Amino acid sequence: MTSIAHRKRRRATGRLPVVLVLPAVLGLAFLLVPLVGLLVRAPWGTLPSRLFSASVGEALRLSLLCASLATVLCLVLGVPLAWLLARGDVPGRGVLRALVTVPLVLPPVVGGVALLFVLGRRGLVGQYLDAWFGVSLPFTTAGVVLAEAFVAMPFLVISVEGALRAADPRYEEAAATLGASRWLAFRRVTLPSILPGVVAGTVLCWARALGEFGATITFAGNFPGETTTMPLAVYLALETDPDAAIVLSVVLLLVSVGVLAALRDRWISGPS
Amino acid sequence: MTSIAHRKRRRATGRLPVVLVLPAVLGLAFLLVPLVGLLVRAPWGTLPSRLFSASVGEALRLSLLCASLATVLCLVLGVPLAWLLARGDVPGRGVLRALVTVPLVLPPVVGGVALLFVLGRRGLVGQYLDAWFGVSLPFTTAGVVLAEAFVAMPFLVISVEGALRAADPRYEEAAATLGASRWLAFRRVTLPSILPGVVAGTVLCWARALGEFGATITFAGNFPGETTTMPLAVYLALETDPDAAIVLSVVLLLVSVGVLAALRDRWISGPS
Amino acid sequence: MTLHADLRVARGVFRLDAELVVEPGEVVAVLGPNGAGKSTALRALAGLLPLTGGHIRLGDEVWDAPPDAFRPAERRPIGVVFQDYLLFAHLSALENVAFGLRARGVPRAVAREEAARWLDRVGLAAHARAKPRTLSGGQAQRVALARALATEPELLLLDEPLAALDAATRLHVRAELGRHLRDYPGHTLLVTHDPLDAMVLADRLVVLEHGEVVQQGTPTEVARRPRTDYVADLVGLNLYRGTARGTSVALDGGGEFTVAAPATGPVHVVFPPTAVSLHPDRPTGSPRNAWRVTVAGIEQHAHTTRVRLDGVPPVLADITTATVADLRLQPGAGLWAAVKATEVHAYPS
Amino acid sequence: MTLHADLRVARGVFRLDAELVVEPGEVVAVLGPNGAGKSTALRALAGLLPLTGGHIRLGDEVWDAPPDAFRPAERRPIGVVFQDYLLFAHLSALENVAFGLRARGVPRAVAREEAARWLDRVGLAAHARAKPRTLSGGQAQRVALARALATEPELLLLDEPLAALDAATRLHVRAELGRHLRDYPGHTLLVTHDPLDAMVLADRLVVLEHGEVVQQGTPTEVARRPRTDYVADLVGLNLYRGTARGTSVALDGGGEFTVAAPATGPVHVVFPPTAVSLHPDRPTGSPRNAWRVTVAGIEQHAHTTRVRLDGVPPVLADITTATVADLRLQPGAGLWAAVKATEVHAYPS
Amino acid sequence: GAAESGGAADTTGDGRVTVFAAASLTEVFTRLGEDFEAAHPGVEVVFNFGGSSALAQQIGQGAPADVFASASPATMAQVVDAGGTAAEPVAFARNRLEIAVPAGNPAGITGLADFADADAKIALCAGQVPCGAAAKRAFDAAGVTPRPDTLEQDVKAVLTKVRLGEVDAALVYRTDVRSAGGEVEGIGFPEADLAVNDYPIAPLAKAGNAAGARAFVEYVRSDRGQAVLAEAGFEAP
Ligand SMILES: Nc1ncnc2c1ncn2[C@@H]1O[C@H](COP(=O)(O)OP(=O)(O)OP(=O)(O)O)[C@@H](O)[C@H]1O
Ligand SMILES: Nc1ncnc2c1ncn2[C@@H]1O[C@H](COP(=O)(O)OP(=O)(O)OP(=O)(O)O)[C@@H](O)[C@H]1O
Ligand SMILES: [Mg+2]
Ligand SMILES: [Mg+2]
Repeated sequence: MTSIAHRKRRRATGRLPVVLVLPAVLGLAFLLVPLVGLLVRAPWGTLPSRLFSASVGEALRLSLLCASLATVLCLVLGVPLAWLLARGDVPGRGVLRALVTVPLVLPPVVGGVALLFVLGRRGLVGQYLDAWFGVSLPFTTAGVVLAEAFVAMPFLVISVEGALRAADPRYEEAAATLGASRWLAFRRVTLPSILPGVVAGTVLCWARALGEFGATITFAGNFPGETTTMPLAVYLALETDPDAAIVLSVVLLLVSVGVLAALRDRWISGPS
Repeated sequence: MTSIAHRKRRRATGRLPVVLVLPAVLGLAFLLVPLVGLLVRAPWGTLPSRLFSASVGEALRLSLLCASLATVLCLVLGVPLAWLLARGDVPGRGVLRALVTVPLVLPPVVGGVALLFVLGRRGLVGQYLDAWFGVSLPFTTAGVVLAEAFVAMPFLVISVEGALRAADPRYEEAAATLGASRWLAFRRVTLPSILPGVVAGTVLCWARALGEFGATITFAGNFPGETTTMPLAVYLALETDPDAAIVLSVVLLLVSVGVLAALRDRWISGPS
Repeated sequence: MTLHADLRVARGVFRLDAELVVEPGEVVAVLGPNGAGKSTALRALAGLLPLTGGHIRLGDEVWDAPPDAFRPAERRPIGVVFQDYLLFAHLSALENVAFGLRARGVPRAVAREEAARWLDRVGLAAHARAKPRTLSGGQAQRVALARALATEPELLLLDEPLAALDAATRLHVRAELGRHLRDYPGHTLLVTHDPLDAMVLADRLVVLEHGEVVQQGTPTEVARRPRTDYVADLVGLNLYRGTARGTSVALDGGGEFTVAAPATGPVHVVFPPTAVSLHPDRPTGSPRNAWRVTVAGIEQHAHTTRVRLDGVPPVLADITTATVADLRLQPGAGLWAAVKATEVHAYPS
Repeated sequence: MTLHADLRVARGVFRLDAELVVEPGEVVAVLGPNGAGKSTALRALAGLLPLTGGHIRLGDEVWDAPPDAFRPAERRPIGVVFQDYLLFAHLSALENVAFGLRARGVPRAVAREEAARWLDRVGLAAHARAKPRTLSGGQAQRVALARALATEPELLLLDEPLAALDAATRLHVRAELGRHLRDYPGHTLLVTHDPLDAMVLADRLVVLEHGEVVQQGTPTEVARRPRTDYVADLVGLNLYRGTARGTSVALDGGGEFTVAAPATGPVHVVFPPTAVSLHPDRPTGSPRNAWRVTVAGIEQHAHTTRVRLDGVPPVLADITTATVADLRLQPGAGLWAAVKATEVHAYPS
Repeated sequence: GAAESGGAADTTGDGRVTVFAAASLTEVFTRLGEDFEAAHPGVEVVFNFGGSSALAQQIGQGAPADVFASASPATMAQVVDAGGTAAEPVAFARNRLEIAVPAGNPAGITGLADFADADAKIALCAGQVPCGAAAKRAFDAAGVTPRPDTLEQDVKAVLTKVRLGEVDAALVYRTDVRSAGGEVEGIGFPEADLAVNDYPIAPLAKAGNAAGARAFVEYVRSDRGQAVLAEAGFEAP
């Protein structure tokens, strides 16, 4: 314990290169000063009353729930996809890899429209879902999860794929010689070694899902308690009461920053 | 050459684990089927005429330019920031790291408002920029670049930081024993070894910047040839002519997928 | 179930073209200079480098036969010690060793118990819970060895498994490994730069140079008739099996040796040909071991002359060319061979 | 500019507490069993592991003196060969070797030329453009050695730099390294498990066990008066400097040896104490080297007796206890020592 | 009275009316919905507020909507063309443009003519959205060629820029000026009569609750409904 603390202190005395620190600090400022602007302009006086309204709580709860569910969905589908793109011998990998970025580039509203085309009641797939199973996804909480997952999954896939490519494949080989199937090797050897990359991807994915607006409102609509997540609430608030919109955004921020700060280091370092 | 081709063929015969391939294919389908929906519904007949209008070309050019400039800005500021977060002995790193995700969670329109608070004509910083240098960022192409960079930078920072954390720090130590300053070691040893992570982050960043809408229109406004990027054009087209919006989106997609497919593998493998 | 391998692989400009046959229970040592293709051969056998020609067969199972058959590494019953260990960084030493057993479906508790036993055998019981990064080089290598042995595979591929060990530990681990390999029904390939490892542990030597087999045979054969100076230098050892009782060892083939360190039970007795001195008459003085021999053959190598001597036991002696002249050596001549007891090493076999 | 180091570091439960002094131009070999703390000591000296106590000073420059002073690795004039090489995977062998020079501001072309020269010295000119992953184990280790040497640092830290080399290459690289170190004005610390490396290359030995220095001194001193059986086993070598002319070597301290392999110029002459036989009278037969000695001391070790003998040259002999009785050895007794020429190795020094 | 509302409840099936309404109607429709629910016990009004065109898309894709209230006749026309409405749309409100300037009118804007001034920062709605189309009519009538710095995607975005002082003048709806309180000053102009925008409403063909849909449309057009709309600054059609 003492030795680690000691080491930290000593290391800090090493000069950090200005050529790295200067842009880093600039970058940090660039990301954080607008936040400061927001905080400065936020109507602090009326904040508590606005905050503790039932609809804000509901929207916040829904946001966290949907973003987390969407992240789980993305992890379940996206990590294997990243693995396939990084390690599998798939023909046309380069194009596939680029195609995976599609939902990133697509303006989210158009993404929502595309989802409607496919999963809407009259969509390519949705009409059968409706006819055969009576399942209709748009305008439901499940729809929110789907829309968020659609928009956020590329972040996970691309981060994890990048991490996989940087990982040394010889450890997987070593696992194979020990009789581990590719799945076991992936689970027990590869995944732990790229954990930081997976965590980074998960953070991006969750945050993107949490902030998702365009695809959600288009595909899932805006029904309070069912599909009105915080960003949608912010959007409506902007229409009527811009101050309230800022307050809602700040709430969203604080909650997400809190969640991330609490979870992330624990995740990465893992149980010792 | 032949040996590599041969090897590929042989490897492909190894069984891929179903438990990975199945979700991977599902994930791929989830991301691509909506695209198919879009393509199926696109008004192919009128496409060429819509496509070759001057304004589409202008918007596309502006989009690519601004997204690329924003990505460069993100790389210059974001990579050092990632390094600081991953390797620097900064107090409160956990919170800083979470704060960096703020622009991710912030609904983009609010992000744009926050930028206006800071860099607008009457903003915290902007009023001095205006008074002292006569520089006004809103409603300019530079404003578009800034807005896109603000929204896209977290993607880069978090991906690169994840890659840095997964990288083996002993190689940096080896570089240090050879007399390399931390900057040199970073540039010549660390960066090349995390290149896949940086590329992944860059791709995310560029794609996000390319698709960015809310912050851009809020901070930089919408003026053809100056600040109207493709997503803005798409959004406005949605108002009057949804078919045109789909065509524009498809154009944006094809161009970005083309650019990424062409660049990415070259980037990662690098000159042999 | 014999292992037949005709390994043809290309790596960059390097070409490996080597034939290997390993019988069940046999230990084959692969020797050769840096870059000779030893690790490449092991990778091919492990299924980490598909052949471009030739084949690998264990009994009637085809492991690799381009262009059709290829069995991936995880479906070959192998155990590999990699030259750079490749321990899993996030798993403890114990978990590393237990990994192979777990992958083969052994229940967690059993696997961990077995792994603990293996760690104990390589002298690392105290480091079972350490992560690989906190192990010293020699400790890490022993974990790698234990990991490969723990699954009791049909084919063991050991790439310089003792290179990082200190002298005392090496002795201990070599003996432990030797004990294990003696009763082991599988096939073993052992890459090493240490002729002693090879002579003590292996039933047969294969010498690779530039990707090709330049000589192979039992240690005694190779030592008796080295094809090149390189091989002569490398495998210059007299090696016998015998049974020790205190400082005296009765050889299986007849004859007896006095050794410095007392031992009991079956042992290998080893000393280099350079340790053998030749005398026209029974020598006086410190050498404890002296016996009558007759010259069976004389071979001139770069700077020394290797003399094959018949007797009980037969023995090789390296002497200078001047001595050959002095003693007027010629086939059939009778002499006394002498070896100091302190030069004779007995390793439990 | 002497290097004074009092290394106190904790790593987990392991504690290193060792004092080291290295004079300019001196080569100190650090010996010790696995996990003794050799690599830990090197890391501390390199600035990769800050001390928790003690200090490191080179001349009057303070490198580490907790809690105040700490000079990071990149500002210490050092060269390190890591036990696991740590070659930069994306750079070619040549670029790896040139890295240190480039970091010190040497122009690109000059650095590459110098690097090429170093690669040539370690016998890897043909692999200059290879990426580390395509190098064999022994080749990679030589690149690591060349990389550390190329910057001509004031403190060289070599962690088992020859462990992965085959016998012939080892001989060549050891000679090359020896040549380099002889004229080298800096300080060198060499970790090794091979006593021969230590005896041939080092001016002084430091033996570490459990993180503490158990013995140190010149190779001859340590070999003459080993404090423990471990040390006795480890450093049991007779070592002389001399000048070779053909197969005859005139020792600097008087005396002469016949060797098998002809050489010219300054050499180290090495043979183990076990190779020395003792005779009441001048021996006949193959041993080429025989000279008069008197017993200076007798030390009993585990299974052998080490006899210190005065004469020209003085020599150590390991013999069995039975022989001691037979020859009725006691201090002051006169004897003949004999060593076969083929047992005597001469290494260019 | 009670009987009337009971009858309404009977005809509204499951008692739930889903209204897709333009985002600019959020505040006023929320109030109207509460009033409607009070007047029709057992009926629940559910709103989906969003951009008019997005709502039209959703309706086209089979969204479960009973009523569509659009901010522009053009988007309503898309739904009508696709056969999505159950009855002819009717205009229930109209909105009139005003010049909006930041509090204190720092650039001294007085009329539409100032919009041709290159030095003034001007924000307008894009031509594709209703307020942009209305603005174009106003400028055409005034014979002024505006020199805008930005063509915003909706009127709220324009308003934001005025509030923050990013622009010196803009054309927005009167309702918007009113909702911004003291931060924005409105300046009327004579051509505003031409620059009005109608809000159409219609029950939908696929409505699950056709009776409820009709009842809600009626309610919006009733005196009570019109009063609420007028209070928010809308004009009667
Ligand atoms: N991936 C590769 N691409 C190209 N060449 C390679 C590759 N791997 C190894 N080689 C070359 O093949 C030759 C044989 O390498 P290998 O590792 O089999 O040698 P080795 O016998 O194990 O040597 P060592 O004793 O040094 O470990 C070497 O010359 C090496 O440079
Ligand atoms: N990071 C670490 N954390 C905890 N313990 C460590 C760490 N690194 C090394 N150790 C322990 O410190 C001891 C000394 O390790 P060190 O690597 O210095 O040994 P060494 O003398 O170099 O051995 P070898 O000859 O095997 O290389 C070992 O017992 C090792 O397990
Ligand atoms: Mg090898
Ligand atoms: Mg070590």
